[in-house]
Amino acid sequence: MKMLINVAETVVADALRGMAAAHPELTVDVERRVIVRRGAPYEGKVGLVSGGGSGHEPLHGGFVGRGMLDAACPGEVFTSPVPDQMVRAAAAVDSGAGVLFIVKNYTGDVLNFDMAAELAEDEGVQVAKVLVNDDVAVVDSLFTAGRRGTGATLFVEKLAGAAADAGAPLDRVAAVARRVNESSRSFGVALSAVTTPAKGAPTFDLPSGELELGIGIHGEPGRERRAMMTSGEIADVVVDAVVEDLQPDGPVIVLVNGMGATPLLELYGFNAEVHRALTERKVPVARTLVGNYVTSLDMAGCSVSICQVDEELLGLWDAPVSTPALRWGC
Amino acid sequence: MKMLINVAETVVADALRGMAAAHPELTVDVERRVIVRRGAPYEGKVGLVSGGGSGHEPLHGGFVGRGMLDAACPGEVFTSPVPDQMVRAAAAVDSGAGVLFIVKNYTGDVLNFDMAAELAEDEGVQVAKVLVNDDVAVVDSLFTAGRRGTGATLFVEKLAGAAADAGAPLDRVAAVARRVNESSRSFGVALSAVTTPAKGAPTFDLPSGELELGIGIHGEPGRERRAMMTSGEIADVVVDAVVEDLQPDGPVIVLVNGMGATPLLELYGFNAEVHRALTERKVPVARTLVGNYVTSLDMAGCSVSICQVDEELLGLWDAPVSTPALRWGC
Amino acid sequence: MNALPSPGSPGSPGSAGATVDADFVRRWLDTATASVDRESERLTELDSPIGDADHGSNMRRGFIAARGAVEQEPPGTPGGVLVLVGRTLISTVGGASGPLYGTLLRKAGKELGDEEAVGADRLRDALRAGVDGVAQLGGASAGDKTMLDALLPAVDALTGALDAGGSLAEGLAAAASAADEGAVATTPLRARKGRASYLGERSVGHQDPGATSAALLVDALAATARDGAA
Amino acid sequence: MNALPSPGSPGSPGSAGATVDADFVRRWLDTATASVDRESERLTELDSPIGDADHGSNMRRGFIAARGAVEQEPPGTPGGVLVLVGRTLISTVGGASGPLYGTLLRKAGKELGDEEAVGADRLRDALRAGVDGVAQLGGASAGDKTMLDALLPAVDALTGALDAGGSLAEGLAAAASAADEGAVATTPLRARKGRASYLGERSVGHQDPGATSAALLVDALAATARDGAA
Ligand SMILES: Nc1ncnc2c1ncn2[C@@H]1O[C@H](COP(=O)(O)OP(=O)(O)O)[C@@H](O)[C@H]1O
Ligand SMILES: Nc1ncnc2c1ncn2[C@@H]1O[C@H](COP(=O)(O)OP(=O)(O)O)[C@@H](O)[C@H]1O
Ligand SMILES: [Mg+2]
Ligand SMILES: [Mg+2]
Ligand SMILES: [Mg+2]
Ligand SMILES: [Mg+2]
Repeated sequence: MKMLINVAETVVADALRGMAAAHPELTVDVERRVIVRRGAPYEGKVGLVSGGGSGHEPLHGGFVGRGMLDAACPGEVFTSPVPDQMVRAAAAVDSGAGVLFIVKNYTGDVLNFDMAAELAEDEGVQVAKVLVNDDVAVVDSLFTAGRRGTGATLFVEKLAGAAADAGAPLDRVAAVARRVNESSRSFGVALSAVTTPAKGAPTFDLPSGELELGIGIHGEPGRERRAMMTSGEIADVVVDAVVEDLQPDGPVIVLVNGMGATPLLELYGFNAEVHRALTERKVPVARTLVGNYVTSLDMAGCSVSICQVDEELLGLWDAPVSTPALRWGC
Repeated sequence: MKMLINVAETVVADALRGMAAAHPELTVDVERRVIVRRGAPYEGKVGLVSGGGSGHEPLHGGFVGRGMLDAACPGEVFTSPVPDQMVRAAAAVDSGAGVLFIVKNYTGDVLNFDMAAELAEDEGVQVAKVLVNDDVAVVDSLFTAGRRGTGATLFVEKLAGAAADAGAPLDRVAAVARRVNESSRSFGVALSAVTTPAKGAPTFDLPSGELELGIGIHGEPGRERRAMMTSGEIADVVVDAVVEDLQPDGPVIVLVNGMGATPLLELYGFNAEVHRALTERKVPVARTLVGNYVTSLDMAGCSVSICQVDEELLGLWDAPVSTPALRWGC
Repeated sequence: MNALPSPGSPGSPGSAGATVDADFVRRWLDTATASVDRESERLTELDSPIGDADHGSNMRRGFIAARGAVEQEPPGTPGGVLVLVGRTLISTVGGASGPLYGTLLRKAGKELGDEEAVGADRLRDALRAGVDGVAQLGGASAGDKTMLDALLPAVDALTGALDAGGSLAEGLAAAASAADEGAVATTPLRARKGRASYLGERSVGHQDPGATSAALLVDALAATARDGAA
Repeated sequence: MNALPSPGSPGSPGSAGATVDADFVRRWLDTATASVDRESERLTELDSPIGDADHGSNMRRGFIAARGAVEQEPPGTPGGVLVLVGRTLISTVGGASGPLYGTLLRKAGKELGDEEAVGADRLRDALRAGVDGVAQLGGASAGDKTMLDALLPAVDALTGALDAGGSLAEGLAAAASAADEGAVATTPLRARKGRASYLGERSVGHQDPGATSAALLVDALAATARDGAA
């Protein structure tokens, strides 16, 4: 498998150098792997820190900036970052108003952020944590590590970021983040497996004519393999999964997310089917975002995330945001 | 080859329905295949119209909005649109100040836009045309159809769009567009071939361990096939190609563009190498844009475009733009 | 130059005087559409190594639309049908082939004006006018590895056959052979126009898709005359 | 429970009284690092069908860093080395295995305090403390298809062997066999923790990568004792 890389070992460091070169509005510590919004800490503002394995770009580094994250900690590809990174990020963005850790629910992320929270609190930083676990493909039971954090991470980072930007205190920002997570569900579909630089070959075999339903964002196989379907049929399956689980009784924001290698032309076509499917299920759509936001390297496929919103959340969504990958209103 | 589509025949129409659903700020005529900025025509403003085959998204539809295009005409996948679309678009955006057609230099695009210009002028619309032909991989001689229009299309649409937004008259907007094109060069590299919905299989064979240098954006093979190289080596080849041809003696804007299936992680890493290569060749970089902007469906690979800028062009680059795919300053 | 059998002379069916009317052109359109439909994948296949893999679907879309347009409001003259087909191709194909084939047929139709039925010589004039239009619009010459490499020999062969006293069917049969040969002969050529020209030397060794579709269209013309003459 | 051969009793080399000092732990680290390096691809391979294909590179990165850290400033006690290795794993591995293995070794090292050299029983105590730490941090139990399925049997086997009067080398050899068996025995299990749990039934039929790497670490311990005893 060919990749546009130097060697597998330097992929993350190289990308950080490239981010630094492209984004003077960010402070990128390539050595220590922390991306910080220039000017941080902002007086009186709660600091938002997230992070996770690399390979999901633009998540999280592409969401650092006004109205979203203050810092991001990229781990190795598909490997959660280490506590040192989060401790450093927390120190860099804490203005005294405290820091919120936004953690996708994976054993590795949870354990590392937990350790970091302890260490940061030892250093006098007030830390709150919110867990994102929106993936309905995973049965949330005692017999699993719980639902994965996927597309809804964007919702949580955007809406909590807007709350922090508006001056909300830590407990309030954390409460918004939790509410957003509780109001969100996602489901993903893969048309191809993913190839990590370290492995250099697809993580699983997906024969032509088949797709994987209920995939995560780390090249894990899904819950079920099926014969290939049309975009409309896939939309029905995916929308059913999220709507049946969330049971929204009001308008939603919908994210039609590409996994990385699916052309935007196809994603927009899929969005048409997602809108149709939501309309048929009487779910009104307040806002739509289509694009590659929470990706899985070179995987072909898509995921749909919905977040039920009230006036407050919709206002936070529409609030100005200025990051490399999400920008409006400013 | 699996695709997230219904049937090949409806791919473009489906995508337009999806764009309409996602972007209330655009008026999308799905039937007639014209995407128009809501509110157009804008009193006294020159109208900018572009278009081309589909499969290069977000180009051009994703660049319709304030400070960029007023309308876009998407053709079938990799097939230039028909004159009827451009005539309709011109009529929709002409405020009386005239319309600029931004045409990528392909026989099909040139012939169809030429016919459209004649027809639109018959209908009383003043039309100017600018040809984008930035691809240094093609020898510009009597023995070719001339250089292809690729990544620099983004520069032309952005900078001419800003000039029009600032109220410049048609001849001035056209002059800016021509100057931007003359100041720009691009070169692309493919790590994989592309699969069109109509064909359903890769357009050419690219064995593992090899890459294509000097590719276009339509799945055409490149000028030369070489053994796979590192990201740093590729950057040297690509930067040499554009710098030797343009011979810039001042700062440039650089676009590090993904062809569609190359992960952003790799693109950013490549950007680091492009910056290194430009710095070694003493070319100062004024602005950098990294992402999938002028794509070729599911092709893996990248292209680099540079545009030499003076104060005026840099000001136009920094001017507000608000489109689905490019947005800043507003 | 001076065709001996005068146009319109009451010869046997199938002589140079055989009439080409609106119905003839419609039958040609049916045959051509069926042929383009059948060969669509092959045309796209040919457009893959040296193009962008759309020629087959382009032609198919255009001819199906043209047939629909003609069926909906069938013009009464051969020129009228040709102009309508040309216009429809321009409005539905896109790409390089849309304006070029559109021009070929529009110019050919215009040459015939509102004549109700014409003989072989006028058909030749029309084709010559159409092919000139293609050359002018696209700026290509013989040997550039384009549709002209099938079209130019076809018109020349038709002219030669008629000059030698051949019938319409004979002339078009000669034209079809010449077009087929011309299409095949594009293989060793290096492209100088259109997308294939980007490939330079690498365009050598592939048959041009446009020349191939042009040959299909001329073949359909020959078949129409042959079937009409049978 | 009450090991008969008292710790530190001057037995033959290789008896339960054989001492585990800083040098012993350093030699273990060398062996473990070499083994993890050698098996890195296999670990990643095992992490592909039921994980995210990074376990081998995670372990490799961590152990190479740990070895570097220990070489740079070698602690003087076995506990000191273990704590440093554990801390380095936490700071360099990430993922689930980083904090878990880091905790395993940190807790084991802390159990040894600043003792300069310990016998087999204290090593067993240390391992037990480490494994308890893993269970507490990760919340997994035996049979959940995790590294614990190699670690728990290993500590039990070591305990049993020592209780039966075995030497350090014998005890660790028993531990290694038990770890290896435990790792293999994860194959039919359905994962209830970590990434593999997302797969539900589809996790059955694959050996757990973390159990496999845990067995490598215990194997290295046995090899260190064996080589030292030889
Ligand atoms: N300048 C030209 N003159 C004549 N024919 C041309 C010219 N450029 C291209 N063609 C013909 O058009 C064919 C390609 O048509 P098509 O694939 O439908 O359009 P596109 O190249 O825009 O994708 C070529 O094979 C060639 O025969
Ligand atoms: N909760 C847990 N308790 C114990 N071990 C666990 C737990 N979760 C995961 N593991 C172990 O970690 C291994 C995976 O490690 P690794 O691949 O490095 O991390 P990640 O799963 O974050 O990619 C699994 O094979 C399993 O043995
Ligand atoms: Mg991992
Ligand atoms: Mg085309
Ligand atoms: Mg073509
Ligand atoms: Mg893993």
